[in-house]
Amino acid sequence: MRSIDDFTRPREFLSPIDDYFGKIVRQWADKEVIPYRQRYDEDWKEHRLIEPAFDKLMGELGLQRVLFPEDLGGWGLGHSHYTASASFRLMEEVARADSGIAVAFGVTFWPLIMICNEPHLNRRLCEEFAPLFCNTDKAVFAANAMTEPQGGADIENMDVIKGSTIETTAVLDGDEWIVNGHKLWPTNSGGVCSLFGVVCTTNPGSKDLNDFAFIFVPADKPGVTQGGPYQKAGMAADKNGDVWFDHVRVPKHYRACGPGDDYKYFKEVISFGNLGSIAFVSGVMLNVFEILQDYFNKSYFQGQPLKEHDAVAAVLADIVKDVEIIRIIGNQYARMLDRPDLYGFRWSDEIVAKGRAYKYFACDRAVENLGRAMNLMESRGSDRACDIEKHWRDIKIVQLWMGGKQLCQVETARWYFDCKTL
Amino acid sequence: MRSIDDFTRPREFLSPIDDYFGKIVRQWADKEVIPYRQRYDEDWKEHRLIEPAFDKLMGELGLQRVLFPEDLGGWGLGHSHYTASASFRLMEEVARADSGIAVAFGVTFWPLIMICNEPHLNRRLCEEFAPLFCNTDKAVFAANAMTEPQGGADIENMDVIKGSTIETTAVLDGDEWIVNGHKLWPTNSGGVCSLFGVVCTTNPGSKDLNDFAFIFVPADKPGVTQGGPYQKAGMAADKNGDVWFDHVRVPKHYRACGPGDDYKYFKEVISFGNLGSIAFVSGVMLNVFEILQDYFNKSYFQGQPLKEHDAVAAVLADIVKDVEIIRIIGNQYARMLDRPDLYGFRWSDEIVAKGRAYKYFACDRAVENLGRAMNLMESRGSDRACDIEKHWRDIKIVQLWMGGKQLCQVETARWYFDCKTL
Amino acid sequence: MDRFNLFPFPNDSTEYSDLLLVQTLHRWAETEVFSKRLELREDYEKLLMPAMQKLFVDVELQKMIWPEDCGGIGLNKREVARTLAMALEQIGRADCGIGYISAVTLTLCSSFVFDYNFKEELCRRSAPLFCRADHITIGSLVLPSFKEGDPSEKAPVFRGKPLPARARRDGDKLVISGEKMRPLNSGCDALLFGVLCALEDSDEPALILVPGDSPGLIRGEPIIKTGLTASKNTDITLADVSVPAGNLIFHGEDCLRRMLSWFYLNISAVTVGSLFTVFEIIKEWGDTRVIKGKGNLFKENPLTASVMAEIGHEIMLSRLLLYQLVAMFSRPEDFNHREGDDLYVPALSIVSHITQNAEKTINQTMELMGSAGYATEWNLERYWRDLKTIQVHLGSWELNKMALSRYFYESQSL
Amino acid sequence: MDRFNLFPFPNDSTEYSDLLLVQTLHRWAETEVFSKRLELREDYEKLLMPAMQKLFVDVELQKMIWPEDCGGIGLNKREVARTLAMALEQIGRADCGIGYISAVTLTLCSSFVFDYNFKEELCRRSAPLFCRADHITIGSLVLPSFKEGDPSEKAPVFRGKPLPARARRDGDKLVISGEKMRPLNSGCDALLFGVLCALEDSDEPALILVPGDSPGLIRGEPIIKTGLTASKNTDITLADVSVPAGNLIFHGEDCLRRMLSWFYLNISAVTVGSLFTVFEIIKEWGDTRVIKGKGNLFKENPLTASVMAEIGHEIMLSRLLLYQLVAMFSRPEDFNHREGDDLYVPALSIVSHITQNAEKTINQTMELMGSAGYATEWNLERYWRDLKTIQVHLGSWELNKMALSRYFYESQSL
Repeated sequence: MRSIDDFTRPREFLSPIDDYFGKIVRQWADKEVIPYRQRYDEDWKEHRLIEPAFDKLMGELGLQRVLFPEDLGGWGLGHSHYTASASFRLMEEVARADSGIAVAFGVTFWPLIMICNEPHLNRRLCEEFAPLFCNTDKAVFAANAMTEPQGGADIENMDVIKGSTIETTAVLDGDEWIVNGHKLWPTNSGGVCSLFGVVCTTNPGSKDLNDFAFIFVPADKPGVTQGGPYQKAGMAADKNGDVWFDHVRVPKHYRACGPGDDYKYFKEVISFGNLGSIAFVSGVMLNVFEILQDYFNKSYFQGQPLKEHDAVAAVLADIVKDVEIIRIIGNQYARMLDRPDLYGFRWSDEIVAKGRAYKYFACDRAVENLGRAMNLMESRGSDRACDIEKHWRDIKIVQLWMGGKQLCQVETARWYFDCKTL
Repeated sequence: MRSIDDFTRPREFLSPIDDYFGKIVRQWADKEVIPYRQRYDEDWKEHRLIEPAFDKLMGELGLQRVLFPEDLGGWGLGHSHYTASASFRLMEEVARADSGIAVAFGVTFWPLIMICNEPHLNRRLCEEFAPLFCNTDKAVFAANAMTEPQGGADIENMDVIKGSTIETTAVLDGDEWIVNGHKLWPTNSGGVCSLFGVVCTTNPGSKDLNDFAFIFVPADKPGVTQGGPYQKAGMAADKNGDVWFDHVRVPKHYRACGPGDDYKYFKEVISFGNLGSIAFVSGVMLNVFEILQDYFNKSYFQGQPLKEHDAVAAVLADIVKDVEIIRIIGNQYARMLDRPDLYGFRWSDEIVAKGRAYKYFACDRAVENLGRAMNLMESRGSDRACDIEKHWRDIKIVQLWMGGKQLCQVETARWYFDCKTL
Repeated sequence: MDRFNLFPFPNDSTEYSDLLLVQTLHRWAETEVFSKRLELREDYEKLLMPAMQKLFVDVELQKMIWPEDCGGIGLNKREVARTLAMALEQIGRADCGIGYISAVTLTLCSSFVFDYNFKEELCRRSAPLFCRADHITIGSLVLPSFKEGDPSEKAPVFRGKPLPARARRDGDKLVISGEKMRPLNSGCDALLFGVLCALEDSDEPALILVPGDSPGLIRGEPIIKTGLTASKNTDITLADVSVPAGNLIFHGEDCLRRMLSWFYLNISAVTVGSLFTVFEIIKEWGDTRVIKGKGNLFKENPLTASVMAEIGHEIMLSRLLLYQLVAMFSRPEDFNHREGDDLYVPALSIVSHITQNAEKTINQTMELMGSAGYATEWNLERYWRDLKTIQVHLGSWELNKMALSRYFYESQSL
Repeated sequence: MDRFNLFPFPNDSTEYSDLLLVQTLHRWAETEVFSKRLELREDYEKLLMPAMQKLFVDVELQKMIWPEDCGGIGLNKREVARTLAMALEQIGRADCGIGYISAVTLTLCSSFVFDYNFKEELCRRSAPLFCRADHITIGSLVLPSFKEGDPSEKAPVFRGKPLPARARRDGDKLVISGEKMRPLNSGCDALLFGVLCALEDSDEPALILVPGDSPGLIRGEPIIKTGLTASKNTDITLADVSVPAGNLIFHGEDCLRRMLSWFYLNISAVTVGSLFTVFEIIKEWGDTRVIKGKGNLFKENPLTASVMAEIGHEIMLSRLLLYQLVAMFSRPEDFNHREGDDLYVPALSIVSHITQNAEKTINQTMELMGSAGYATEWNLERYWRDLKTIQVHLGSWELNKMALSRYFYESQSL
């Protein structure tokens, strides 16, 4: 019988840690998450069931440390040549169990990319924040505070908007930034965040890229308020809420990379966001394959396992075909991020645009396939007990975030067709 | 402005001859085909316009020789570690100009795979057939005679049918095979074929894999009759007709690999058929991109180039996104064929099934995208002068051949879900 | 605002009473559902049951299709198709789950109350539960569905799927047994089940009415599912449950097809009605949300407008198809049916189209709304979950298509 | 066999004369088109023109919608929608190109013959061409379409696209000029063109009737296109062509929308009719082809049957939608239209659905038939090319959707 490892990956590319960490995470998934995940939805507010799984993965297994330099207690992934490839595998394995956990885990690295990755490693900030993540066996969460009430994903539509709609401000007062603003929906907010990376402007309304600022704000600073989590269609493990910054003071050097570079490297954050999204989709779809394999072997129609019905088998083929392709594309994109010498900078418009294209492809296919899989399973498709509707709800969220499909289309068209006004 | 070379390829993988031959073929395409292709349809029977393009490509540039060993006048691609990767690029460049030519060109190698590729190189037959292709500056065509009037692609549905429906027979008479049967639709038939690879059985009705035979039949042997070409929706450069074998005698050693091995390595032929199909799709879609880029820059709507209309741009994005993905998948598959050490034998069920999955994905996307592109171009979409309807007609043929979508689905499901009866 | 007028439909046969009913249901939706939803979310006890009580009892939905001489409103003829559709649109608009339960309950009752299979004795005996009760009476159906393991040895198979239960005659009683059957809805609180059984030595399915309080009927623990909170479902087991022989509603495929046709009509209407709410949500979003900086309304951006257009387009077509189906029910003589054809195939075709396009349409709506699409408080995502759940309960498209092939191509073996 | 009965449609208002017409057209299709197709393929001179001559003149199609006192058959009222649909189904079934030309010709005539915009003088003047002629009279339309280069300086723009021609008044004449305009059909042999013009200082489009033999009307070389062989098309140029002022058919968007609504109805019918032939082809294939060895009929394999089912399903739904549109035309008072709404939006919605699904449906049919799908001799691929060509002539879905958004969401700027 086939297993999820039969889906193609580019075998020339696998990172040195791929196999080792893949196995560890898979064990964690099978033991700590999959047996309990059917009860996660009702745990969306309290995280009584979910928190231990986080602690195990991020704290005890230590995976929240991977980006930091080795001498600071990390594993040095940020300056390796396989950051993206290794991340893809990790995210995929986590998402196979629960993409909500995968998001919360992955997003913890999101602001850290700004300071942990070569060539823009910010040693001083690494030193300052590494202990928070490396000296604990509890899960510690970071968040990117981007979206604002007005305009939604406009902030991510960087090429046209150029940060001009950002209403969260940072004003320099001596050696300190004073941050003011209201963000909503960040993954890992809703009360769980320890460290925010805040997208803000030093000059509201400006399209000068030097005014775009990415500033770290520890969540325990006076003036930071996190609202409770919103209730949403899925991904109970990922808490999202409002965050208010009310005259929050942080040291001047908490700005990640400085004028111009904040904007530039924030695009790298977008690229990794798209890579992560594809990994979540891929991981979920691998688990969907496992579920389908089990279900269609056991269910009988006309005296045969349902998988032997040619028309049903054709839908199953459509689904695994897409899993194959999504996985190959995700791994290819990881490689593109890992080899800027061959493919261009991670923050280049090309790499950003291609990531958007792959991401919306993967999400569209997954949403459609999960819908078809549920339909094929008839009334069982809507049972919590079959775990398929869970993935269906979760993956829809992946499709909608980061500006959703339309922003992906616009950025893809802009790069390939040199559009000016989209 | 972007060019077709901006679409992603795995840069670690490019074959040593990739760049050099890619450029040569592109020049050939731009000079010998694209200026004339709008008149190809009416040339479907005579090939007055088409033949010179073939002669140039296959004879003068010598690309019909590539599979044969160097010492026989070939270029040794059959025993290289980049047969598939190099073929993919060649096929893609030819198909960008005309996928009908690409098919005729590619299929010439199809039977030769059985004797030119490692590890089943058949030196004796190579020596015998190499001069036909290598000692001429005219195009010489070979064909795989597979499909029969009854049952269509059943012959390719090898896992279940196991050759039992083949009605073309080969009977050993001393040192000669006597071949009898009626084939239809082979690419490069309709009068142009010089060398047939004939799929036949040594024991009609048998499911014993040893009875499946692949026998070479030079077209000038007594008893071989090629009917005229059929008229079809597109691909005028590819002639298809009926072929009758009436007590045709060929030497015993014209059987490609022998009992069991004929069946086994014929699956490699299928794998290459799927690789070629994806390359044709990829090449066509690259040209579609060029056409769209031109058209949507020049056409105006509401005072702006039409590409600046957000809804139109979204469709353009959908199309280029798929071109990206098809090209990546095709290159990945090429790599899988080139590196059996990493991915398994080219004739393994896994590689065959995955090729089927990628092929039907690529075709489905292309058919849909060409339909959308035509619709977006409104009445110009149906003009011969815009070249888009040509690709639309041609690509539909790629989708339908080799058993079409349903056989691909069935084989994909069979491998992944271990189905027994499909 | 409801979408009564924006999406055209033929209202030439609409009675004044239909319009009154629509108005009543519209009011019911506002006061009992919409106004309380922000606070109560999907609370079964506090929101949904009270709303259903109002609908079934106070608005008298559960009396609608019963004969007047049984205490009903007397709409027990096929012409009620239009009234049903208009009513279920409004109910579905308010809550898919309530719409779904209404649809199934009406379907079950219609199977022995409507003229195509009027069972007078059973009708008289059952009428008080619907026409004289001050509590709600939920009906449910138990139809064939997949179970794990090869069922061929255990249960008779109808059209490839195992029949959920077996029944045998015992004097003037029918004795039914079946294990862990999943009803379409409300396994926990339905008062009547229509159970499709294998009736002794017969290959043809029989529908038998089983009261929810029958001795030997065992209900399991409530299951958790993705939507339709109003339907509290669970598996039920019938351990030699005995019911009067008169509870045999029908025996044979013809009546089953007729009943399913009505079911498909009802579900089509619930789905179209739910889409009206989806439309209202995206309409408001388009009117108020800005994109690419201040002053640029969402509905004025060509890309978002183009997706929004598809949403309206699909809802319009779905409603037109729904009322084409209504016409086929209420005026079959006006259509060019082949002799002997029932409405099963067109009904299956239309309900499949409508429920599949509803999925696509809500998916697109969510895409446009980003986080608001999946946040509970915007209410969109519940329609998404609910409508998908309804859709999967219709059976898989792949297997349903086999029935279409039998019709169009006279396939024999599917 | 045609598919008159397999695909249901409401025929309550069908007149006996409609049925006779259908029979006549059915016979015409058999004798003039189908029986000669294998030999003559798509021969314009030998097959298509003679068949059109029979249809337009002998069967009197070109007289159909003209008033009786002009020598026509008198079907110049909106109730003709049903007759038109039933006739165009049959013509489309025989040949999409002939169906398409019929549809456009009827649309052009209807724009000044039907009651919504009856132009008595023009009608009387033009009637002989259709009602007294023994040759066929093909009408064509020239509507806005894309041209290369920024047109904003050159031509007035209507809804974003350049109007193809300009017209100015000169005494009791209208003088029209426009370069290299692509008509919808038959640029080479149409006898009448309806040209959408910018009429001096006005933003609103005007349709002007231009006889094909007008001095200054220059026809280009025939273009090659993917389908619709019956329509021999080319670009036309109007170099200060002068026509009587009475040739102004209408001025303003309202009438344009009305005319397009009829066009969409006609095209919907042609498309549905063409799909009947597609169905017949796949039906025969399913009945006779074997798969996976002898004895296994194509239609009995669950996978091929499931694709075949979708083909029937989509054709059935398309026909039901077509006749819903027919009802909206012939009995608008029976629909809940908002005041002031015309049928443009539902007609656009329905024709878009039908033509897009036709593409999908034929694509699927071809997939099932492998090489026979693309071989000319099986005749399927010509319907594929033809229907796609018709579809793209309706304008792009992306831009058409802007009209839907204006209707559903009151978008202002699209």
